[in-house]
Amino acid sequence: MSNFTRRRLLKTSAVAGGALALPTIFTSRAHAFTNEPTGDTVMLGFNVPQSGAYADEGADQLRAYELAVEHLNGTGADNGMLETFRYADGSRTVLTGNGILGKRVEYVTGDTQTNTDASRASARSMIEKDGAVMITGGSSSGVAVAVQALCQEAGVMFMAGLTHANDTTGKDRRANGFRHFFNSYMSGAALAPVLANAYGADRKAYYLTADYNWGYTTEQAISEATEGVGWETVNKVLTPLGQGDFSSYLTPVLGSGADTLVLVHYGGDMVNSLTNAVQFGLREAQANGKDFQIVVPLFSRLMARGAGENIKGIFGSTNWHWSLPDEASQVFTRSFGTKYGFPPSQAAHTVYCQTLLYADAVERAGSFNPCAVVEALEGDDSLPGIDSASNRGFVFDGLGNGPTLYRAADHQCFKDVLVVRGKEEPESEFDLLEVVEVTPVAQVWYEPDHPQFAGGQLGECNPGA
Amino acid sequence: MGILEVKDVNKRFGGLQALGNVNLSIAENSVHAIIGPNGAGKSTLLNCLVGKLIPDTGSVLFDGQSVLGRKAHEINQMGISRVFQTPEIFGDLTVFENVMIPCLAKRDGPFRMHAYEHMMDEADIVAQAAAMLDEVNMTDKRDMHAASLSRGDKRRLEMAMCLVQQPRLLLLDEPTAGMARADTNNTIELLRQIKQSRPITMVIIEHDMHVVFSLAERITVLAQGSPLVEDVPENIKGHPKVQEAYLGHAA
Amino acid sequence: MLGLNRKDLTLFLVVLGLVVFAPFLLNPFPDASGLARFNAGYPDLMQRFVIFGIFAIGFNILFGLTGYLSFGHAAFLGIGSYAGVWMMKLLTVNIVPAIIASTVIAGLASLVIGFICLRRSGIYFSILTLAFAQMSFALAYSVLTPITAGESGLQLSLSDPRILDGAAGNSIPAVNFFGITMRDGFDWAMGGWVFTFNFGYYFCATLMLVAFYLSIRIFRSPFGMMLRAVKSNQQRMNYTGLNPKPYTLAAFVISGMYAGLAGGLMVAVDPLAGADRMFWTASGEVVLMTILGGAGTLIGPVLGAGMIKYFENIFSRLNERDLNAMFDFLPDGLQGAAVAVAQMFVGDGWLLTLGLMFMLVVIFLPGGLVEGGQRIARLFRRKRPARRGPDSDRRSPQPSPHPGE
Amino acid sequence: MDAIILQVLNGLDKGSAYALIALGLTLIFGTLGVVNFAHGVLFALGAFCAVTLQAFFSASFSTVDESRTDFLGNPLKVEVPYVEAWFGETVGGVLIDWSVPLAILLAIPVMAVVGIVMERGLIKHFYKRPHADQILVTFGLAIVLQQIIKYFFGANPIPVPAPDAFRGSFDFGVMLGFDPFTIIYPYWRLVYFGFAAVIIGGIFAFLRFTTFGMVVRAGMADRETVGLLGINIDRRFTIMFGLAAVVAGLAGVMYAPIVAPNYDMGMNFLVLSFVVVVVGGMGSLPGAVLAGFLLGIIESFASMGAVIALIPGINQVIIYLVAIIVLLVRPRGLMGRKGVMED
Repeated sequence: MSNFTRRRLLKTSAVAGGALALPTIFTSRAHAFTNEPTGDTVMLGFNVPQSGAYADEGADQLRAYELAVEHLNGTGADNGMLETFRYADGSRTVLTGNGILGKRVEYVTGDTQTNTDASRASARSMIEKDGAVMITGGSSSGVAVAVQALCQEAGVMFMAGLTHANDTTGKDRRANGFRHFFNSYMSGAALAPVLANAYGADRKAYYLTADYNWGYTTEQAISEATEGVGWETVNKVLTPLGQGDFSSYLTPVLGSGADTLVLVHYGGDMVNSLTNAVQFGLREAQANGKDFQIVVPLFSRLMARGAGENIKGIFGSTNWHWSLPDEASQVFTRSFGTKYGFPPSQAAHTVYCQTLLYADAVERAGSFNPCAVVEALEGDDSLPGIDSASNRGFVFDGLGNGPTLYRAADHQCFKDVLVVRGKEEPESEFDLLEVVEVTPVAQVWYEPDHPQFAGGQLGECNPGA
Repeated sequence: MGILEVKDVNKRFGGLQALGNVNLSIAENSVHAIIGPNGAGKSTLLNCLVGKLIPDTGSVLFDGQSVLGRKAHEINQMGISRVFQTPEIFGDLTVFENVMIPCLAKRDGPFRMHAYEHMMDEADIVAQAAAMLDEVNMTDKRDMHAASLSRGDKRRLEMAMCLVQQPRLLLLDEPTAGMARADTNNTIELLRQIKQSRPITMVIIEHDMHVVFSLAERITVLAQGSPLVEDVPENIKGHPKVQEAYLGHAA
Repeated sequence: MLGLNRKDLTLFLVVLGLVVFAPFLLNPFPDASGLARFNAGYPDLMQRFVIFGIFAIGFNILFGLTGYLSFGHAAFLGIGSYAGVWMMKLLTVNIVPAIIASTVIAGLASLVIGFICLRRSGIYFSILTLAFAQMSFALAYSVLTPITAGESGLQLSLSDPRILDGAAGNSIPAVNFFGITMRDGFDWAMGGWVFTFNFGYYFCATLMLVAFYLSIRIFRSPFGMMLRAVKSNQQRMNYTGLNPKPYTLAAFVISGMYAGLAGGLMVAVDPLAGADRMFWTASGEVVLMTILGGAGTLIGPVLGAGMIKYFENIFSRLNERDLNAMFDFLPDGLQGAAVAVAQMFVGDGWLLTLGLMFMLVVIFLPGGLVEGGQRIARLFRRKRPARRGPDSDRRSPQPSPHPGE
Repeated sequence: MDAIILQVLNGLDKGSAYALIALGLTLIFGTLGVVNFAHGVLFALGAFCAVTLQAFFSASFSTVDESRTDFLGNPLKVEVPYVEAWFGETVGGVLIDWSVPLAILLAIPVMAVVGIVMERGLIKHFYKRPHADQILVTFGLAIVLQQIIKYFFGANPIPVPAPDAFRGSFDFGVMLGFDPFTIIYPYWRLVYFGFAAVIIGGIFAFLRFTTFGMVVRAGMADRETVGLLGINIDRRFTIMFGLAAVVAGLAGVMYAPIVAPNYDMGMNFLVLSFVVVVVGGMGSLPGAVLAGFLLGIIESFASMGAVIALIPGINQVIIYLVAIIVLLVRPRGLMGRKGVMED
């Protein structure tokens, strides 16, 4: 009996045998893996939030996907980061703008609604109906974890989009899934020294944390990292998702003896809590003889726009920013900006990279078989300057962020992490963040069995057949 | 000892004495009317009999058992049925279903699941309901939506729903209110037939003297929450106290 | 036959036919044609049709019969799902214990919640159920994360005990029914069409048929009649010697168990239980399904569930390219305009379509799709004498569809 | 002590928003007998009036600044708002700055029209339909309106700052003799509270002291009788619907600087405001206001760190818990009348 059905092959066979009009029963026994592309095209599934709180991220991701598909198929105005993508030995990517393994790239889109059920329904339809061989996208960790597990069961690849919680490559890691985005631990490790440098090492921090998985892991990561540089944690308060008005959580902050507020919020919650915090005068306040400070661990330009003026001068971390000076980032920004008229967001960047990385891995493996792709993405290189047994994986450069490792042990990506700050004098409506420091990858390195990531097993790759 | 004994019932609403020392004894198988001017406490008394209101003091005994503090459905299960001023029927159900429900209630008590049996398999219940519909001459309307019946038919249906339970006591709350004369006469006729065909006690609360004097065997006149007179109809007609209560002192 | 009268038997056989031949009926367009985007005959969506059909059938037993509008039934769906996944984690990935546990535990939860909520009626009842469901959602999403895995959803993992299954090796075993995995199935290519037959779908479909059959029996039983009596006139019910409370509670628990079964099946075909399925909009969705199809009718909720799931899964996935392909026959300028207009209603605009459609149904077809079907049927039957029993006349402003159309 | 004062302040503020929305809902329900699930979206529409006006004032033409470059290295296009070009930078700047208060002037006619069109076009036909149908059709309408907002404004929240003059906060604690920085409260929130108080007072005065209001109150008590008196109650009800929409809209306009408007903010408020209305008692205006403030304050207290530490998750469920308890103990809410909405 078969597993996921294989539409594309059947279509061609059916057309060929159609004249006989005799029913032919297929099972996918004959195929090595789920949705093996047999025609002249290959189907990818772009599963992004099109409704709900992260719809704007989703829309930006879709733009990047379209751009990536153009570049892969060689139909774009330029070749984007195909020009800059390099392997560890400095050689250029094997991608040539001739599709993937000579097959033209086609795609379907779906709406995750930032909802585990809807995202899985959408992904299943891509796999079962459209014959997608790889699913990518998402703008929240809950969705990433849920869809990653689904892809593992179904035997297709999952290239995670924007997902920052440790769990995605921690306790919920799966063999068929890879993450290009950085994570909570890295945010903490990158931010802590910068914060200590800017605000001193004897700060007392108060945490307002979104009451769900990402909030928990990020709060833990930031508090452990800042405690490592001498900060003290005064209080941690969980806030409901979609709270809107955070006043009742913010007002006790000043009376608590804290002098720093860490807002572990993302999306609309972050916009609202930060706006509220500024309204309540926290940025003008004094505590313990110091200026009161606010920190937002995970920044995104789209959210910075929502927070408007309030973002100015506030530290946070981000995966990538369009103003990075390296060649690859500039190429991508130009390519995206020329097509759409504004610079890409980090969400757009990460999914563009994921698409290219997948295509490259298939090309190197010479097969769409997920197990072969996983092997190609697990590579056998190591990053320079890190002395660790787990420093093995696929190393590449030229996709922004400098030399990058896809670690074989947990399928997490290791690269430099950006610490940013809300820009005081923005020159345009996109120019909201400035990169304060590029934290080298060695500083955000951790072992796969780090307590914040413990409890997960990749398991075996699943080709589905 | 009557089938329904009301003893020293008092009920106050705030400062208003709605019922004051009501004593009433209703003989089994009689037709007893309670009349009185507006605000005399007729409805309050009726509500006390069916458990909707609980008197402040006093007792209400049905066949020797107190009805006070019991829920409406428990009182019905004791053998008391009630006809409302505006017919209360199951408008969304068919006429036949309307009659089946009280049959089932009579047989099975306040709750039984029957979640899987087919309604039409209940042969004895179906026969009972059909016979009842026949008695009130509504067989031809058995599959109609009850809500689409005429006012008179609704009244007959409600009556049928009460009677099919073979109640020992039937309470009628202004059964002809808002009816045209012809309908009123039909209703009187129907009640007469009912009375003749089975042993049943009826308590009628009524404005319309025509109805009262056509049916009642005994009449209680209520005024300002207390029984004024209780007697056979012939004696009530010219009773000076009754005239005073209805017409005021001017009479 | 089966204790059904002829009309009900016909209805049941029609539904049986629809369900058995769904893989054909839902794939009317050849695979290669542009309209293939509108095909719905793939396992996930077919499973959703029948699972949400069960959910809506159960909801209809409460709302359609008693008129009690619960705005919190998704809580039982969620509770069923969590119970199911825990069974798979603790005992075995065979779905039988999971489904039994889902139904039973959701039944217990609905007994408790129903007992409290049914102390009130009308909108007060609705708000009480809503409050309970929102509490369940909030707790499942955050505080109960150790039990529910919160935001990312409870799923199977390699380290689960699975007492009855024994060691599993290095990959999570597939969810199965005595060895047949839910994903099993085969494709049948014929002409330009490819029809997908999936075991998970037929398993859920069988249970939906059972659920549907039970619902017919309940509708036609004295119990069903009592429930309609509750909706019609509680006062008369009381004065007829019946206690409405146990009846409504029984209906509440039955519908809660249907919801639990649906929740169990959801994790049986896709082993992840997320808190999102308990959110109040999910409760609202089943209300929409029931009303859209026709509350109080037997087939309505199934139709409504199919309709909404179709929109949610097919319309939301149409994008600009699909529209361009669809309107290809128009001249260029018109094509652009048509695509621009249509884009408002598909893709991320599918909710707009749903909202509009829903308003139109409530305004013009208060009896739902079933009433629409009846009106069309009447148009064709006009010549014949129309009056046959109570359900021929249903144009009153407050329709109360007779069960069974 | 200071913590308690703070939470009372927060509660009053939250309560103002709840009370305003619940008041509008109750006006509609009490007079028209309609359960309006689209009311939350009316609130959102109000907030987007502020967004629109701000966007309108900021509508710009671009001039090219050769001396600077944009992210692609092309000459930077500088956006100059028309109002600044026409009225000079000062006046134009003030206009943009004050767009939220000015949006009140925009919101009143817009919301009145929206409300009246809604009533005449849709709600009117649902007076005699069951409550379930009313809930459903307005729910459908809410989805449609929300999607339309999203179509024009996107999904991310749009910041709408309060005028500079109200942007800061002041130290309330010092006035009461506490240490500095213990009780800090933003000006705008006080403005909001005052605004809500004025509106609530205005509505009550309107209903109490005008003939129109008297008729409406009579209609709330007994619609049929008032109709029998030959008063055209329908037209008055249309106006009431418009009024309720304006109240919801104004609540939204003024709320925009507190929480950046987002297309689904209406739905978020809807469930809550229904809880508020039901707790207050369907159809009772004072009940709605009382319950609004009460739930606002209770919610604020439940979100104090100490309370959460004691009962984890209490902040998530407190509103619903209170609603359940109130409904079980007082079957018709705090101030509800008998027999309303129990069928």
